[in-house]
Amino acid sequence: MNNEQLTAKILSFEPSAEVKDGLQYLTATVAFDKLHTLAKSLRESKDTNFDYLFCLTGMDYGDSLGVIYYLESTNLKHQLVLKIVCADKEKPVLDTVCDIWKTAEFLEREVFDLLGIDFNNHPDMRRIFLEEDWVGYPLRKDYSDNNIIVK
Amino acid sequence: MRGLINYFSGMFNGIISLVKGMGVTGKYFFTSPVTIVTQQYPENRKTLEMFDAFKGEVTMPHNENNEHKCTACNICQINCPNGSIEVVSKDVVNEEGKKKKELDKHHYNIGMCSFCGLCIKTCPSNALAWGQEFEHAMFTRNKFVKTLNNEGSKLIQKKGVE
Amino acid sequence: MAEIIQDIQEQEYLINMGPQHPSTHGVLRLVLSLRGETVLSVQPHCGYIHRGIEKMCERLTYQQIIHLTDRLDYLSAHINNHAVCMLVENALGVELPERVKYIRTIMDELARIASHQLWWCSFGMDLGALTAFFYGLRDREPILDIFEESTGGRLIQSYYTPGGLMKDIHPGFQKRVKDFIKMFRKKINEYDQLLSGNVIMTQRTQGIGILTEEEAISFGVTGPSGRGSGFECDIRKHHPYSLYNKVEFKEILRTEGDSFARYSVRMDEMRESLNIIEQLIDNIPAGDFSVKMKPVIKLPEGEYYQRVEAARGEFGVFISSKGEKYPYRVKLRSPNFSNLSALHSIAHGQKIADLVAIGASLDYVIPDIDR
Amino acid sequence: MEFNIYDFTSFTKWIDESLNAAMSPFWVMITEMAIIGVAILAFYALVGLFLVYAERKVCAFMQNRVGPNRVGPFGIFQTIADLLKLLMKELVYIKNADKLLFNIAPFIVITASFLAIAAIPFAKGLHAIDFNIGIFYVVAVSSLGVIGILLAGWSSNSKYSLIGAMRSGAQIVSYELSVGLSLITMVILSGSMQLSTIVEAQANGWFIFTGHIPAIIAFVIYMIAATAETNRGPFDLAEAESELTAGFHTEYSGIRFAFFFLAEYMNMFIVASIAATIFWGGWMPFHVPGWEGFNTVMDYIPPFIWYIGKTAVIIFIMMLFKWTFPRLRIDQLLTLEWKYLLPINLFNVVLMAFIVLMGWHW
Repeated sequence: MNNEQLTAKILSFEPSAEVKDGLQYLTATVAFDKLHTLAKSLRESKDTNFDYLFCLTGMDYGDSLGVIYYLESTNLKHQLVLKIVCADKEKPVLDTVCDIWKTAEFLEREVFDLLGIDFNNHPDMRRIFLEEDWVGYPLRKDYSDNNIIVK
Repeated sequence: MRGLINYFSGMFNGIISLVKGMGVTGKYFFTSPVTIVTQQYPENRKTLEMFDAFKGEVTMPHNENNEHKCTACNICQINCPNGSIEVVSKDVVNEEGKKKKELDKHHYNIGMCSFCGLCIKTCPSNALAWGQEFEHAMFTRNKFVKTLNNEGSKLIQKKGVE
Repeated sequence: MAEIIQDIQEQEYLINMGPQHPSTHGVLRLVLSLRGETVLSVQPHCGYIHRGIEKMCERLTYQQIIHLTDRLDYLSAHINNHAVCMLVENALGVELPERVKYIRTIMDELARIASHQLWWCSFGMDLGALTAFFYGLRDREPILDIFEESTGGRLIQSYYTPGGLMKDIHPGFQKRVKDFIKMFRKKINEYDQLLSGNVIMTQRTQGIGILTEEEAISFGVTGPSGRGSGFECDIRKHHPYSLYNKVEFKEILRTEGDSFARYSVRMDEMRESLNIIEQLIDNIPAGDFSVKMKPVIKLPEGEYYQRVEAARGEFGVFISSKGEKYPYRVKLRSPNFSNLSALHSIAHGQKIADLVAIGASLDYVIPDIDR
Repeated sequence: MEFNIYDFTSFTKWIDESLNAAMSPFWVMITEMAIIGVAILAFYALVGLFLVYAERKVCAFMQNRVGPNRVGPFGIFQTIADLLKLLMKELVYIKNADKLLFNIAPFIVITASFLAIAAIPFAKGLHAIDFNIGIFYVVAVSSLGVIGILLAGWSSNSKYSLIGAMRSGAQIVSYELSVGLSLITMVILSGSMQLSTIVEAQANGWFIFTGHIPAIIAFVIYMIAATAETNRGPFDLAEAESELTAGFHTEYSGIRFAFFFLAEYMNMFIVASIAATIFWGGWMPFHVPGWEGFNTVMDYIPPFIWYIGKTAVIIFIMMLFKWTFPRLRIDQLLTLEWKYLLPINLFNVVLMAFIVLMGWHW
């Protein structure tokens, strides 16, 4: 499926999505509350069949937090980038996608650990790398650590 | 009946596979003095030669007149990702009365070095090079900080310029 | 009394495997709940050597990042560096000389063989065949010598740099590689004799720790572990980079999905890597070993992603740039992290000894998990 | 008194008589016990140390390594240095461990191997005690060691140790059967349980040659089962270093650990001696009936050398096992015993009995 068809398909799933072509991968930006339904239809539709989530990265955009999903279909061989921006920087919440792609379970825990984005309905939302009592989220831009050796 | 055949053939094949494996170890046991690959490290210290490219430590080669090539330009310090290099320069007034920056001390902290080679690659005057020394263990950390330029060393004066 | 017995029968026996344990290959902690010898659940606890590489990269220039990606999956250091270098080169639109591509591909494959050799060692050791460990290390030594001769490092080389290589290969490189190929083709048959065919080993791995293809895709289990389940995930084949579209090689696939399938995929991959090197080693063209790059690299604003096939699976680098000399955000997609997430689903219901074999067949490297 | 390295009977008799001439029978018994005890203790320590060294060298050579080579020429004093280190190490006490059992366990293990060594004939006339039920005694005594292992695992209040101990229990209970049955096969052939009689009976050909196929099968089974009984690789499930860190002796340190360690090597020595005695004729030289000249040459080699040589070869085979094979899983271990070794063994006993009944064995 080429990018135009894919764009049309995504728009048919979610008319409010903002699809951008011409970058490295086709990029779709949707509102945070539409994430789960769109992801589910992208995974389950026979035409898109995005069954492989190969990267999930949290982002601190400065004034907001977001998550970027890199999706691939293993049989149709097309890729898609899903970009989500959380509504609230103080209390960022997103829906989990780990019921759709199991690998997201660990990846979302990592995002929670390092960026502090909470995922609804996640079965095991704990910190994964840092201690449970760690204060702050290190990958945020405003995080400061007093123990920096190399400046 | 088939079960019985499987039982015995499985046992037989299993035993053959085990004997094969014992053949390999047995072969090495009986040819052992020849096939040993271990290096006798502290004994062979004298004959041990590292490869030319070996990244042992950062050094600053000096020529026989105790001269080096470092112009104290600070590029190595900027490029070092770990902050293991500190270039201390001093201002020297030469005969013509001009102020000139000259290297005073080139501190190199091998304890923080990750041997990426960026200082050597980016040095514009090729003043740094890899050394072959690899026995870096020390009893205290402050011994890791080395001064690369020798005592009283000077910058090589390029011929033909003056 | 009956109550007590029932209570004991229902109780789970919790064991901490790690952080210091011979078969977790580093400081990984697995909390196992057991019933007798049977593993009911596996809970990985990672982070013991989390160094915050992603955060550190935000304060480093693109050349400096290389020395940190070395230290992720240190067994495939070249390949990790390749990803970062390619990302920068593609973003800047730099065309590399053929020589660089040849050398990089050969080095990548050598690193893959070295990594698989070490995996074979530790696989044998985890199963209790200590001799395998020493044979593997013995045969890994020539590769490390090749690396050391050309790059100066044995484990962590920092050899690639955006725009090419740090220095040219040693003149004796080709001869050494050819000698190694000749030697290793013999030794790999010996490996088969010693371990692959061994009845104890096959019984301990065949039909044990099954990961179905669907689960492999869903968990993102890539690399030899994923291909052992029939998941066609070889980036070299499906998204070719460097010279992989010019060389001929097979994507090794097994459909059983058990520990033995993962084992045999890796064994065959070593042979396949030898084939790739053999196709390239005689044809290294003359030319420059790097392109002249600006001393300060600034990526144009945007988001970039580069995938490569590391020894343990798909390695990805995500860099978001704001047009400055430092990246705005770096995300490293490490294969081991995803592979580890499937551990519970593979190992529950198996014996403790099987868990060790499964762990060995997944071949995790802890610094890559923790980053 | 004539001292003869081919026959120690007169030597031991001379000691007995001269002691009897000097003191009362009660004190003679006490003195003889003490002499034998000291002799066995010295022998035990010597053999234990040597075996540890030998194992390290053998496995090093199999793995293309040099092995210990720092202490003394070729590292021969390495094990002594290790022993000194272990003697000086702190004995770590485990919180909430069962102190009494925890302390007793290593002694049980080492005592069991001590007891077994008493019945082994090292040369003609050179054994501590010649039971008429020698084999029975050895089998009974050598299986006592597992009690120590079970106690060690249970008392150290560690989860790894407990799993190791339980594995070891299941293992020894199963493999004891195979050891017993394969020895019974040979007892049927020899018609005696007395070890000296068994050795004498092999003067004209070792049992492994005269016993036809059943003897060979019994030997193979004995080798497998004996390796399993000594808790050595590939049957080292009780220790299972890569699974249970160190299994039943995880919590032991210092000299207590050394006891376990030494007992393991001595058990290996004991099972190898028994195999040598029963299958390969013990101290009996290699004879081919009819080749008089050859037999005479063989007779010149002292029996003690024959005995040590045979034992060494069997120990080498056991080391080859350990350093080649991966470890078995617990269910594979039990499958091997109950589905393969035991039925074959039972069949083998019947076959041997049949051969002996028909008188085909000479």
